[in-house]
Amino acid sequence: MSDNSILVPVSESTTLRQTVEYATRLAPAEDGPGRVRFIYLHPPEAAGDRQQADSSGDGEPTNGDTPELLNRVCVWAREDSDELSESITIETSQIGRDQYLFGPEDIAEALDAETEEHGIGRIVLDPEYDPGIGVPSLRPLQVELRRVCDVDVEEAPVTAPARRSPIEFGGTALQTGAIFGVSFLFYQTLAGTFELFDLVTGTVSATMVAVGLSQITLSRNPTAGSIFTLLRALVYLPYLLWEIVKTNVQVSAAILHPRLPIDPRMTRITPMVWGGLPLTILANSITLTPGTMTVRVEGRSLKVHTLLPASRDGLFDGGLERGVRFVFFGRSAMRIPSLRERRSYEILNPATDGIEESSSPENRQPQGGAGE
Amino acid sequence: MIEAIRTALIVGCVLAALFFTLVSTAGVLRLPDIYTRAHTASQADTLGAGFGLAAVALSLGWETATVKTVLLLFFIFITNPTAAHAISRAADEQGIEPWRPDDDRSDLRLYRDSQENGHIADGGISADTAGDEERQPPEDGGTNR
Amino acid sequence: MSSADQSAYVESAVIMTTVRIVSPFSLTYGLFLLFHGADSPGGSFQGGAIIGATILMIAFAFGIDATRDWLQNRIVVALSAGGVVMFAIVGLVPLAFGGSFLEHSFFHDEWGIKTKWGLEAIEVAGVGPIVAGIVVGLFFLIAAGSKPTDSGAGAVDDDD
Amino acid sequence: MSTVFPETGDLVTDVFLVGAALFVLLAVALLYRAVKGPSTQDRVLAVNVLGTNTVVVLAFLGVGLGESSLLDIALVYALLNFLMAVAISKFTVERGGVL
Amino acid sequence: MISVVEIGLFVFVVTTALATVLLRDVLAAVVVFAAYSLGMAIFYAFLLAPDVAMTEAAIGAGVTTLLMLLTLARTVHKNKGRFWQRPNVPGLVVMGALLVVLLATVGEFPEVGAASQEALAWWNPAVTQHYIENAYDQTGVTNAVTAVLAGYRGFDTFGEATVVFAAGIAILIVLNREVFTGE
Repeated sequence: MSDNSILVPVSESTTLRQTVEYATRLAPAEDGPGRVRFIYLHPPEAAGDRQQADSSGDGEPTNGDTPELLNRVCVWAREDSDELSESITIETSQIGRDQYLFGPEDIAEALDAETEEHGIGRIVLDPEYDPGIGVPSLRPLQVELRRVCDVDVEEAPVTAPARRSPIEFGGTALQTGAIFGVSFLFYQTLAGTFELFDLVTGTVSATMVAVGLSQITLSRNPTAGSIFTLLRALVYLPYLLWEIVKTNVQVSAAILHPRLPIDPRMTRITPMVWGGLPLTILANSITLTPGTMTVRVEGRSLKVHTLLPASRDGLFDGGLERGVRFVFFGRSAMRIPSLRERRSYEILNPATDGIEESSSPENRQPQGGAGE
Repeated sequence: MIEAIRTALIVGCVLAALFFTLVSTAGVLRLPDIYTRAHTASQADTLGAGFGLAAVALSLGWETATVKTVLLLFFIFITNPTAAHAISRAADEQGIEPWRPDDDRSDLRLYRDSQENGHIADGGISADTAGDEERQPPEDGGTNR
Repeated sequence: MSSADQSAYVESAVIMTTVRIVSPFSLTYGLFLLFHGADSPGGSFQGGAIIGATILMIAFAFGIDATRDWLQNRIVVALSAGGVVMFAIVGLVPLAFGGSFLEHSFFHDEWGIKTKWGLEAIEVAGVGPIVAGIVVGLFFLIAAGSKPTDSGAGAVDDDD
Repeated sequence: MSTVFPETGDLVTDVFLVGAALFVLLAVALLYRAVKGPSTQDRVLAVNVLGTNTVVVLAFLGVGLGESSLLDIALVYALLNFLMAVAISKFTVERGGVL
Repeated sequence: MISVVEIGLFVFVVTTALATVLLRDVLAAVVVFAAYSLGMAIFYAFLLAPDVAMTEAAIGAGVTTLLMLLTLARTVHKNKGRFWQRPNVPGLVVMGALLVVLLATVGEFPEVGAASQEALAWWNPAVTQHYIENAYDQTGVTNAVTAVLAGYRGFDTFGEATVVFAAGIAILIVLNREVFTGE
């Protein structure tokens, strides 16, 4: 553990260049050459194609699989170290190809493993670092890192316009255009008449909304794939509606029954669904379906409260999960076995007489909610 | 004839809306703990609002106001589950234990136990309405089946 | 919840997605009310409040500090102060040309501009921004004081 | 300002008014939970259900009284009703810390 | 039918109001107050005052509860103890007297929607009559409330806007800092 070895997680950001420079300047010390290790995290979406699970990017910056970003960072770092005429070692590595990193906890733990493995003494964070997990994650990540790691964690003091927030005005043309269209349509629907006044004020409002919120509503550019996703969502919607009505009757019967025959359990499922949006859609679908309700999204696993044994069975049979996979990953992804077949579910507070079996190997918390 | 069918449909939808809202009201009043209540609050109620707004849309026919009804429904379908999720998440975060069938405590007892076990952190401004024995409303056991 | 070994708070993805979807609609609706005060119920006050509520909504989902960085205080104060100034200007224009303060019919008599637009101008440029600005400003300011550093509750040092 | 709806017949109007009345009665019943709790979350939940009921009541009254503008008010609630639940979630989770 | 809605709403609003006053737990009172706001919005809508109902909806659903919650986050302490607040007897007496006085005037109101000459004179004094007769022609808007607020009573509204602004700024200054230092 020497202070002159630095770990820098990198991602596409406007302040990356300055962060690299800062880290490179920081690295040289009296007791030997400095060492900077740049680490790239594969976002969960990209980790889907994990056929070639050769995550041994260690020390091979020119490896063909290395992301372009890492190469660029290496070039920058060399430039800087040449300028300083100090000899520092530049290393790169990648994580997240063979594992899914969701949420700041996972990332912090992965980074901690990295520091321990390579004897890193401090971590420098790009103030605009975004590991691509779809939530504003820098602050939580910092807190997590401080909790998990016993090395220094600092934020690079970049002088770029301090845009510490993940929110900003404006977006790409496509984002802005999409929001403009939706907002304008909504406005005209409200107005109901296509008078000049409505058209003009509608345009003004839609422009304001598009400029203000396009970055908030669409975190990434819509692509051609999104259209297919939308089309598949149209197939999924009736299925969801049917599920809602069907289970609603079950739940209603249980509630109106004089003896209130309910059997609520807190469960945890780990669906085979990747990425922020699909997971959110799944969580919302589960909540919309009566009898099951997502209490928490923790990384990739969902804490789901179930009201009736029947709704629990439905959840574990994974119909909704399959539907969401169909929407986002196409027909082929539907063949992945259900939660029940994978046994990646557990009941967090089983009945004391042990009728329900708790089957998951990763029995993390015996009592739901108690340890949070 | 068409008019009659439409009227019948409207009446049916209003009745269905009333039924499902009755279910959700009964659920919110009867069910034993916050998590189970959140189920009915988000779902039976969503369907109740769905049928109710469907009735309104039917009675309006093809009007701009009908589109508003559809929008209302859309927003309710989006926001209601989120509200239920937010509430249950808050309860979970606060450490309120979920009720189990082999548990014969009332929800108040359950809530107070969660507090006493230290799961609800100190300094919280959580609603500590559970302190006063003699002034409890007499219906206290009403939610306990 | 504020002990050191507590997991960092992560904004709920579910809530955030909902806010992502709802916020453009509610902002559009607020602007709609602002513009349609003259011929439908509601108007600038309600519109301004809904616009303010939209900002509050975003602040709850994305974190208050992030929102404050996004919507700088300068904008908020400029909104409310600008609203008063715009209101005064609309009132003063007739005065400058020989009418009296806030005499909307003056526009019509002198330049043939409908009286309605005078009212609209007050609604859209005056009252609405004031309300929205004050709502958001109050929210930010009250929220600012409740950082852990102020209440002495937190070991979560620089989380917002 | 207020457009009167197309004629739907007295029966339909009555149905909606009766429906609104029953919804209001259900809302009164829900107050028990809103007042008693026990936890804040229970109260918020009850108020959330009340908010959904309000949307329906407003829509019903809109048809029953022939006042389309009531739908606009319902729209405000549909858009903003979940705010309090989200706020309470943040509020209890961080106890005013992160809020 | 209408009377059922009215009675239900009345019970609803009075219950929530009483609960808001009497609940010991401030957080609970804030939440119940949100329910009160819902009831009032329906009431206004039912009495065909959509503008007021809209205000109640926008402010009640969106703003007041959140601001009160935030204020609580700054101030409230742990609140052990009773469920109900003990009512303040002198306050109760004063309120009861006020209630009696107010209720005494209710009997003098004409019927809702009454069109008799007397009733019209009662709630349409000359000024109101003038607004009702001339607002649409003179201002060209179709929402008379807006015509009155922004047109006939422009001075008042300007004053109100300035007061809201001044009050807001004053609170910002009292609560101090950040906003003006541009932090």
